[in-house]
Amino acid sequence: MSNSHMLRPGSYYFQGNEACIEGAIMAGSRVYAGYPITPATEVMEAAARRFPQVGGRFIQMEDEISSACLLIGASWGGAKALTGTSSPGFSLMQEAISFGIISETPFVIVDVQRPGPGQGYITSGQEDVMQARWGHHGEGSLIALAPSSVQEMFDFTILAFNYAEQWRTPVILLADETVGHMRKRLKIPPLGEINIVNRKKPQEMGIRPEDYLPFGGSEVPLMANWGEGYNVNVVGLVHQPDGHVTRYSPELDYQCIDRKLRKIEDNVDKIAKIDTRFMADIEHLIICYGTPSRTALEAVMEAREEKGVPIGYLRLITLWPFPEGMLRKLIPQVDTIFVPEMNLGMMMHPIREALRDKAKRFVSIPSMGTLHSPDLILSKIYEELRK
Amino acid sequence: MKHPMLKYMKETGPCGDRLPTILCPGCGAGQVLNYTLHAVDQIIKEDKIAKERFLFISGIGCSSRLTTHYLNFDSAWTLHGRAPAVATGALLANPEFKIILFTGDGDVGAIGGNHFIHVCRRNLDMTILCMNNALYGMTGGQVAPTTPRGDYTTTTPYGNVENSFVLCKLAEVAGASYVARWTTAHPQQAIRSIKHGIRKKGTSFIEILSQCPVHAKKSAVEILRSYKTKTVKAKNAEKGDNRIPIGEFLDIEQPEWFESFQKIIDSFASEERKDQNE
Amino acid sequence: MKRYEIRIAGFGGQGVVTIGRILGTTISMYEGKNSVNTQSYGPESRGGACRSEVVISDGEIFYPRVRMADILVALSQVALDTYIADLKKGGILIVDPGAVESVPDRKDITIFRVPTMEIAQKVGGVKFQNMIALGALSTQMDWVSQASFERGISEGVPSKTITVNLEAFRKGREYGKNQSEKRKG
Amino acid sequence: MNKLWIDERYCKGCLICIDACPTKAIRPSEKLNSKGYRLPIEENMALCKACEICVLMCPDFAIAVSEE
Repeated sequence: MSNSHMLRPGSYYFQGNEACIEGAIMAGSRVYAGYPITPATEVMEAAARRFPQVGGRFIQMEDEISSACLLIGASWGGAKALTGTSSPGFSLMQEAISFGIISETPFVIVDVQRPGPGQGYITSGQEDVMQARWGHHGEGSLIALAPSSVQEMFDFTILAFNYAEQWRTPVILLADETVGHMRKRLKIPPLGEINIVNRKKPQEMGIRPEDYLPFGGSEVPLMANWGEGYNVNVVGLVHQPDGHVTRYSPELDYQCIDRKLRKIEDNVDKIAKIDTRFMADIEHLIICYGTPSRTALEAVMEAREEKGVPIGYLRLITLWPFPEGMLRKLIPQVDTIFVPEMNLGMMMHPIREALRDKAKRFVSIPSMGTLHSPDLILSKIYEELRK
Repeated sequence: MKHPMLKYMKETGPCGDRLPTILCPGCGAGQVLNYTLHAVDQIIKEDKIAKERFLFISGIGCSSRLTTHYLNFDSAWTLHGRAPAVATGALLANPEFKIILFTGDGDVGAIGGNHFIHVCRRNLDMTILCMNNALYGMTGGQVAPTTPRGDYTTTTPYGNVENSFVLCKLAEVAGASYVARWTTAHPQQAIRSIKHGIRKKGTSFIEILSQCPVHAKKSAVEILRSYKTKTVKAKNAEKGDNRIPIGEFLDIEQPEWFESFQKIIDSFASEERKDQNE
Repeated sequence: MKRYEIRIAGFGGQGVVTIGRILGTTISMYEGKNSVNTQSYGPESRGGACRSEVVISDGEIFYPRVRMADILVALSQVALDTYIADLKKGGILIVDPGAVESVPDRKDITIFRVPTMEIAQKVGGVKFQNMIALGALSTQMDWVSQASFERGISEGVPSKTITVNLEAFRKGREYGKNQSEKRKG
Repeated sequence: MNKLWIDERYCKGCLICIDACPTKAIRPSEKLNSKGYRLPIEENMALCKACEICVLMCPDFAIAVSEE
């Protein structure tokens, strides 16, 4: 898999959007499909330049609908595939995500978020955090990760592919314009030091085609690629574990969809990642994710150093599945929980639901269309603490 | 003893019997499946192509139901109109696939129209079989982009005021390599065209006028007979002939997407071999 | 160095984003310090407001954008008017007098007037304006070697244009040096 | 004489096979099956030339002919 066009280990000064594609290549992705949209265009341009160099295929599709649907065919065709887009394009991909959930198809969508609704603007936003989880029609869950640095655009793209393969699910990388366009030193480790997960296949388990269950048999079913003699019928209708679309019954529907939800939600402790700092003896806490975490950390450090505010820092790396149990374990009884988001308080909903008895006050700190400045967060903290 | 094409179908599976098909009595889609399997059977024998290389993909609609769980091939029954996009993905992952798309006139002419013309434009190597019944069958007989002007359907209760698409012409101008039209009453010709389409490098579009006895309120036999009288071989059609032209309309050689893209990949691979030798 | 902040602003097409990228590369790759480069621009490829920022530190950089700039390079009147208030007391302002008619009256900053467009035209055309600006800017960052800058430029421009970009950079640097020395003298 | 085979599980009584048969070797049954379909039955299999047009045109994979 290694070839001379893969990046050699070392340091590079890269944009987040470019780092994402290098991560995809390292993870073994060799199919990219997309449609140009600001501020995600550099993801696509990097793929156009880099994928053929490493033996991969790149295609500019006619829209985001087909870009995302293409991933379904590419994935069952045996490839690790991804597309990159920004919020308006992400809306168009919900149909494919929904199909990806029911057909348990691994693929990765990078959403370099911009503000909305409508065309919104081309700056930075986090207004798709709910859409990522709830935008698709129907039940079922998926995984969404929120990077906040150029290094994480690389690392989390690899993690996204690993999760997609391990849990047989679409994975969304919820980036934003700031981290997408940010340039910073990126460290590329040797390929041998990168953990790469591939799908588990029935061949490896000695399962014959006639006994193979593409949608059952274990919590995360084994996945045979097309072309391997397993005669897989991929379907989007409620189905039996073998892909057989039988007469509908509510019991069948429940069994079919419930497992697809549970394989993600019941394993939240294995999937979710959280970063914490300054958690000892705190009276207040900032809960953040994505690029605003950078501002939040700066603000927390300044508030502690300059005014001695006992405030802690908790960053959600995985937004979905939402790690309610982990949060409840990590977070002590506090006075105020601050949540800075580049939206009007979207993740505040699951946060408040999970921690309703853990804090007296929940304070949303919105910043629309642009990254919070430390002064915005600090002024909000000081204002609340004066109350 | 049983039907010779049942060897390519899953009569039963771990979760029970899969046949008969869901299709209504006399549905043309079943016939198209039969013709397609005959074509595939002949190609497997004549060209010594492994069965594993065939891949059937469909969208939504009656015709797309052919790909639910009946086929003992790799298949995908996907989203309405999106089969061309899913097939493009499969090809990008593995260009060795022999892809056959089952679509209908609504699937490929309306909701998936954009994907369809762009597959043709890219000349991607797949065979698109479009079963045209000139309406939406599965949802109960609504107007389709192929419904003739003036026709009455459940959503044109006062008559259709729109022009209709000629899908073969659309495929031609969009850039397909092989375009043909037959009806379900032309099994031998259809099989010949499907075989040619599968062998053709590039996009093949084969429209097959296919009966919906339920919504046409006529028997399958009646419609099949009318297909013989209402159509004319394109080359025999004279000016002013109102019959539907059938036959092969286009058969050209032109660069196909994958071959062209592979040259780019190969240029980097050879650069790398050079690097290693130095 | 705890935190050093540079903001370059102008309009699209002036090479503002390129200056930021080259500056960031130079600092991070050849000077062993950390730097984060961010940018913002309008939807138009040419003519819209455009901004590029570089934050430099020996330590980890969290907030990636400029809070109060140490240096502001303003290549348009709008850019100057928008960002002059966020220039630190004791900060440095570099403006092109050909693009900026009125410079705010601030006694607490040092102002350098560099005719970037005029010099660029003598080198190879107005499109090298950004390298003149980078050259002038480089003289205010005496803790970065000229060699590092020139490596950053050689890495950051199309290979066919390295020579002329370097020439433009050196012309800008020369002009900047002369101005600084005049001021000292 | 050639033998006709009809899979009663699959046949939906569309009668396309009967109309397609060039020698009129088969005809519809008088009796309806449990689903209300008239299935094809032998009329005179001596006329059957095993051309298999019925096999080819069957939408439901329900008919087969064996040559004796």
